Amino acid sequence: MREITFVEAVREAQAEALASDDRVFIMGQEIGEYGGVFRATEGLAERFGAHRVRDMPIAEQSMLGAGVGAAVMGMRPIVEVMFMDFIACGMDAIVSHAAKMRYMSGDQMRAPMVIRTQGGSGTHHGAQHSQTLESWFLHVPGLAVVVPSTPSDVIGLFRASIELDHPVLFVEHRALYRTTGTVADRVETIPLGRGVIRRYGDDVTVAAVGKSVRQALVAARELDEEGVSVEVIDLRTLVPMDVDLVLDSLSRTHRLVVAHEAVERGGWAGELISRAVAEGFDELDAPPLRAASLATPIPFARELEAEMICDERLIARRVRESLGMPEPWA
Amino acid sequence: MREITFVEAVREAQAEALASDDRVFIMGQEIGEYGGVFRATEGLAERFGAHRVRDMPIAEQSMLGAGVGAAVMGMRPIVEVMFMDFIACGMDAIVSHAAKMRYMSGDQMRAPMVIRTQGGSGTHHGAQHSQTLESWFLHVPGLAVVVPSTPSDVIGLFRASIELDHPVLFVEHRALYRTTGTVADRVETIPLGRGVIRRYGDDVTVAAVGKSVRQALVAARELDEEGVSVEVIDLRTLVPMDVDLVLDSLSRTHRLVVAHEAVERGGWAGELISRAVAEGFDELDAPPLRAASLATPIPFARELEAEMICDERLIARRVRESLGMPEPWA
Amino acid sequence: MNRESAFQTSTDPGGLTDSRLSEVFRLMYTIRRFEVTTERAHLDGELYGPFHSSMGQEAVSVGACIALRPDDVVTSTHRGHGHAIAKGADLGRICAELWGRSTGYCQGKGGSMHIVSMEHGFVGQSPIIGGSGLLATGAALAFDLTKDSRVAVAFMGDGAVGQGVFHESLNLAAIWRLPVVFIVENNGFAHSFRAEQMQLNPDIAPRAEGYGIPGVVVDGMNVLDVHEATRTAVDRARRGDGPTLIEAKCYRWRGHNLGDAEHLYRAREEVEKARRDDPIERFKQAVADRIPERTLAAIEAKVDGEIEAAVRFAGASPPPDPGIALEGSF
Amino acid sequence: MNRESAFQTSTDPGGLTDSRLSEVFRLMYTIRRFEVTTERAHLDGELYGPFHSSMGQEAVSVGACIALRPDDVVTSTHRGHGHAIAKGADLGRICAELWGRSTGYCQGKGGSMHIVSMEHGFVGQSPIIGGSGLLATGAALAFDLTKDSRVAVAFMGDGAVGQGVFHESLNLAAIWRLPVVFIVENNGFAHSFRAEQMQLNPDIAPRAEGYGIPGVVVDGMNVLDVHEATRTAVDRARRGDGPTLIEAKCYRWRGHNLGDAEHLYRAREEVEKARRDDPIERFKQAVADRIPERTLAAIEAKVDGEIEAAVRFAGASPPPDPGIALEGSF
Ligand SMILES: Cc1ncc(C[n+]2csc(CCOP(=O)(O)OP(=O)(O)O)c2C)c(N)n1
Ligand SMILES: Cc1ncc(C[n+]2csc(CCOP(=O)(O)OP(=O)(O)O)c2C)c(N)n1
Ligand SMILES: [Mg+2]
Ligand SMILES: [Mg+2]
Repeated sequence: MREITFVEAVREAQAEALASDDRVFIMGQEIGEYGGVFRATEGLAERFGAHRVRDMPIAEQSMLGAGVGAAVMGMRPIVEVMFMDFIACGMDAIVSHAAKMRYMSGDQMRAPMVIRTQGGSGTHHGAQHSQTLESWFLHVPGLAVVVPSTPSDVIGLFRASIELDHPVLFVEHRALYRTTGTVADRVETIPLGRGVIRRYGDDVTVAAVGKSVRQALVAARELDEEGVSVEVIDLRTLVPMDVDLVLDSLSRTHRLVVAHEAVERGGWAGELISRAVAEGFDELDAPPLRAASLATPIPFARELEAEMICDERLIARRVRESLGMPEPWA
Repeated sequence: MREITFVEAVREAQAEALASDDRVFIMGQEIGEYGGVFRATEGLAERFGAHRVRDMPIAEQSMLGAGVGAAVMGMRPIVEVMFMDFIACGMDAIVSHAAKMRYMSGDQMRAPMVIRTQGGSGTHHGAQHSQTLESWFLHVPGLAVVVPSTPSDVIGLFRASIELDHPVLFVEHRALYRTTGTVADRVETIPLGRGVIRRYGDDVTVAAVGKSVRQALVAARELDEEGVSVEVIDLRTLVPMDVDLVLDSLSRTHRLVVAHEAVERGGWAGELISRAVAEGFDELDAPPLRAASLATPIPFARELEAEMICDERLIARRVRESLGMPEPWA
Repeated sequence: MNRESAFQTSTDPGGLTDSRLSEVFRLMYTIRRFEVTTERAHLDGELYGPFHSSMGQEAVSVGACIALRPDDVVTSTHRGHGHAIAKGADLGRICAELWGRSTGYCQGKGGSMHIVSMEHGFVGQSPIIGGSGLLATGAALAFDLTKDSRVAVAFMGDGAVGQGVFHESLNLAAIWRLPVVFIVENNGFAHSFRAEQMQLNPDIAPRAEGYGIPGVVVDGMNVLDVHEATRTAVDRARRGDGPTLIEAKCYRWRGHNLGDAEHLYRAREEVEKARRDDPIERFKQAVADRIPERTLAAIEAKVDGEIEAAVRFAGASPPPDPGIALEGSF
Repeated sequence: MNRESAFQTSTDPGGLTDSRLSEVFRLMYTIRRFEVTTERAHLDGELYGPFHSSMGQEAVSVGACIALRPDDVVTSTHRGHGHAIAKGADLGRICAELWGRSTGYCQGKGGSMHIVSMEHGFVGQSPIIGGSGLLATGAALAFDLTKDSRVAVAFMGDGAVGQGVFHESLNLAAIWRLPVVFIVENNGFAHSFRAEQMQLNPDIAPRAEGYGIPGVVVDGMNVLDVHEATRTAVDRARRGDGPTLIEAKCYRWRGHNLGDAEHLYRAREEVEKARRDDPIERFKQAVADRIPERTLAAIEAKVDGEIEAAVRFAGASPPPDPGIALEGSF
C-alpha cells in the first residue's frame, strides 16, 4: 500500500498501458516533453519516446478523428482533450465516428480508444474552460463513460477502459488532481459498470461520481451530526451504470439524491432517477432529488460561481429536503 | 384557414421573418437557388436575394460560428444545419459561443439566432444521418430548444424564436415535412415554454414533441379501443419546458409516459421525469415511464430500425405497462 | 480551366502488363454496370435509402486502387460504390448491404453509405464530409507507429475542401510525414454548389503548398494518368516521405443522389457534353492496340453475369434477424 | 528565418502626426505597465484565475488598432489585455473584470479571458483557439449584409493556424469578400509548441495564397510596420476587396500563463536575447527626432497614475451581487 495523488495515478495508469501494450499511444497538446498542463503525462515522453507520446498541434477534430482511424487499424490510442470544453471542437469524431464504427460495420471494425479529459469548476477559468459535459455522452450509444473519484479507481478503471473494445470517455475533475489516496501494490482491474458504496447509511442514498463523491462524503459527515445517516454510492462509471447497486441501497434507505457538478437541466441525474423510479418506485418514500448546478454558464467571479455550482452544502440541503427536514439556518 | 404542409410552414415562417426584419438572413448548404434538400427554403433566394439567403460551402463550424459573430453585431441569422447529425461538426460554436455570449459578456452582447435543423429515422439514411440529438441541448444553458409538431406551430413558434434575444435550436423531424395541417390566416405567435394538450384523457398522460406527438395520438386512438383514455401533451419546446402543464395533467391522470425518438439513455425524458417526480410525487400512482429508442446507432435495414426506434406501438406498450395491463398479443 | 485542353492524354499504358490492363477494364466496367443496375433496382423500388452514383468517375476509383497493394487501405465518402469495387470488395456482399440484407458486409446495419470490407482493406465510407480524410490519416498513423509498410488512401469530394477537417488532416499528415494519399475527386459539384463558389481558386491541388506537401492535378477521366499519379504518391508515402494531395478532375454524370433536382443547377446540355468524354471509352482507345476487342467483350459478358448473380444473391438473402439490432452497441 | 535580418526597420513613422505618435506610445506603454502591474497583483494573490501576459507584443496590438476607426471592431484570444487596451477600453473596468468585481466589463462573469467592451468595438475574446477568427468573420458578414463601412479585425495566435476553423474562416471571408483582417501574432509558441512543430512551413502568411487573398509578413516588434500593413489591409477591406492575412512575427516574453513551466521548453538565454528587442524602445528610437524625451516622460507619468487608479478602482469595487448569477442565462 502506498499513498499517491490522483494525478500520479493518471500518470501511472497510462504508463502501465504504454508499457504493457505496444498498441497503446498518446496524443494531445502539451502532453509530450512538457508533461501535460496538469502534469498528467509527466515523464511519459522520456520513457516511451515522442513517437508514442505525441504532441499535437491545436486541432481537436483531427486529434480525435485520427485516433479513430488508428484505432480501427488495431491501435489503442489515448487521446487527451486538454479541457473538457474542447470536446465540443471534436464532437463529430467521437459521436459519429468512434462510437458508431463497430456497430455500423457489422462488427468488422472496432474503435477502442480512451478519450481522457478534465473539467470542472474551482480554478476560475471561466465559462469556456470549466464545463462538466459527460452527460451528453450517456446519450451516445457505443461509448463508455468513466468518472473516477480516487487514485486507486483511476488505475483500476483505466485498465478496464484501455482493454475495452469500445471507445471510452475518461473524465477527470481538475480539483481532484492533488487529492491523495492509498493504492495497493497491485491494483485490481475494476470492471466498468460496477459502483461501490463509499459510506454506509440508513436514511438517504446519495449517488455521485468523481469530485461529487467527495462532496457527498463531506455532506454525509455534516449530516451525521444532525442525526441523518447517509449512504454514499460512487457509481464510478456512467455508462454502463450500476443501477442495481442503487436499487439495492434504496431498498434499505428508500430515499435518493443524485449529485453532480454538471448543470441540472439535462444532466445525467435524470437518467438515474428515471431508472430508479421505473424499477424501484415502490421502494421510494420520497421523490428522488437532484443536487446539481444551476442553468448558467460558469461565471468567473467566485461569489457568482458559489451561487450556481453544486457543492456539499447543496447536497446536504437536498438530503434534508428528501427527509422533509427544515434547513438548519433557514 | 387553409391547409398547408409542414415544410411549407417552415418556408412561410422564414419568409415572414425575412420580410419583416432586415436583420434576418439565412445561411446553409443548398438553401439558395436549390431551395434546400427538403425544399424548406424554396423560392426564398429568388424573393430575398442571394445576399440574404446565402449558400455556404460545407463548413459547419464556420457557418455556425460566423452566425454568432453576425448575431452579436445585431443581425438575426437563421442557420440551417442540413442533418442534425452535422451539428456535432459545429458544436463548439453553439455551446461555447452562441449560448454563452450574453451571459459571459455581462449582457453586453446577445446572440439571437435560429439554428434550424432536421433529423430522425424513417428514410434509411443510416447511423450518421438519422440521429435525434436535441437532448444534448437541454444541458446547454443559454439556448432555447423548440420542436414543433404541426404546420401552425411551426409558424407560431418560429416567430417567437426569431424574436428571442437568445439562440434557439429549432428541430424539425424529416418525416413531418409532408404532413399537413390547417393554419389560420394570421397565425398567433406561440410563446416559448407553453405546451398544449392535443387530446384529453383520464388514465395516462403522454408527453412528447414533434413526430412523437403524432405517434402518441395514434397510440391513444388504438388504446381508446382497449378502453384506455390517454391525454397527449405536446410540450412544443423543451427549453423552456412546460412542466406545469404536465403536473396539472398528472393531477388528473396520475400516470405519465414520456415519448421521444431520441435514444432513451440520457434523453430528455429523464429531465421531465425528474421534475415530474420531484414536483408531483404524491400525484403519481405508478412510475413514470419512457417510450424511447434503444441504445444503438440507427441501423440501415428497416427490420433493424423497427427493432430499436420508438414508434406508436412502443408508446402504447408503455401506457399499458403504466396501467399494469398485459400486452394484448403478448 | 478547360478540362479537355488541360491534360495530355497519356496513351502510354504506364508500364502495366496486358493482364493488368484487362483488370483495369474489368474494374471500370464492373463499376459502371453496378451503378446502372443498382440504380435501376432503386428506381424499381427494390432498394431504399439514399443512393449516390459514381457513374462517370470510374477512372479515379480504379486508377488509384490498382496502384495499391491489396493490404493498403482505402477510405471513402457517401459516393463510395466505385471505391469499394475497385478495392476488390465482393459484389454480392456489397449488393446485399445496399439491399439491407443479413449477408451484406455490415449485416444490413450500414447501407449504401457505409460499406466496409476490412478483408479487402476497404476500411469504409464516411458520409460526414471530410471524415474519410481523418480516418485515412489515422490509419496512416497506425502504420507509422507500427512501422508497417502499408499506405492509406483517402477519397474525398471537392466539397470536403472547405471543411476544417480537410485542413487539419493535411497538416497533421504533413508534419508527421504519414503514409497517406489524399485524392480529391473534383467532379465539379458539391451537390448543387460549383467549386468556383466554394473557393476563390478553383484548383485544389495548389492547396498542398501551404502544408509543404506535393499537390498534383490529374485528369480524372484518364485511368492511366490517375494510376501514374497515385503510384508516384504511394511510392513516396511508402518511402516515408509523407503525404500527397492529388486532385482528379472529373465530372459527376448523375444527379447528386437519386431524386436530385439537377435541372435547378445544371443544364442538360452541360451533362450531355461532359458525358461524351467517357473514361471507359477513352481507356478502350488507349489500349486498343494491346487488348483485343473480343477480350474486352468477354470481360463484359463475365461481369454482366457476376452483377446479375450479385443482385440475385442480395435479393435472395434474408433480411437481418431483428435480434441483432442491439448487438455491437454499448 | 531570422527575425532580425528579415525586416528592414521602417524609420518612417508612416505619415502619422506627432499627436498620433504620442498616442501610439501612450498605448504601448499602457499595455506594458498594465501587464507588469496586474501580473504582480496576481502573484501577490489579489487576483485569481488564469493569466496570460501580452508583454512584448505591444506593437502588434497598438500598430493594428491605431489603423482602425473607433467603430471598427476587434476580436481577440485568451491573450487579450493588450488588444482591449489598444482598442480603447477603460482600464478601470478591465481591471475590475480581472479582479472579478461588479464594476468589471462583464460584471465579473467573464474574467481575464473574456473582456468585452461593445462601446469600444472590442467584441471580445474567445479563448477557444480559433474562435476569434470566426467571430470576426461573422461580424464582417454583418457589415457586408448591412452595407456598413466598418471593418472587423481578428487577432489570433500562431497556434490557431492548425485549427480547422482557421481554414474555414479564411475561406469563407475570401469567397464572400468580407471586410475582415486576420492578424496572426506569431510569437513563436503555442504554449510549449514551436511553430516549426505545428506546420512544415513555419511562415504563416503564405497560407493566404490557397485562399486567393493577400498574405503579408510584418515585423511585429515594429509598431509602425504593423500599422502600415494593417492600414493597407483595412483600406482594402473597406473598399470591398476582401480579407487579408497578416502575420506579425513577435516573441512572447512571459510564460504561456502565470505558473507556466517555461524552462521545460525554452532556455532563459533565448528569452533574454529576444527581450533585448523591445518594441517600445524601438519605437522611441524611431521617433526620437519627432517626440521629445520629456513628452514621453510626461505620458509615462500620466499612464502610471491611470493604472494605479484603475487598480484602486478595481480593488475598491464590490464583488458582484450573487443575485446576478442567474441573470442573462436561459
Ligand atoms: C458534414 C456534412 N455536411 C453536409 C453534408 C451533406 N452533403 C452530403 S454530400 C454533399 C456534397 C458533397 O460534395 P462533394 O464532397 O464534392 O462529393 P460528391 O457528392 O461530389 O461526390 C453534402 C453537402 C454531409 N454529408 N456532411
Ligand atoms: C480549442 C482549444 N484547444 C486548446 C486550448 C488550450 N490552449 C490555450 S492557449 C494555447 C496555446 C495557444 O497558442 P497561440 O495560439 O500561439 O497563442 P499564444 O498563447 O501564443 O498567444 C492552448 C493550446 C484552447 N484554449 N482551445
Ligand atoms: Mg463533388
Ligand atoms: Mg503563439
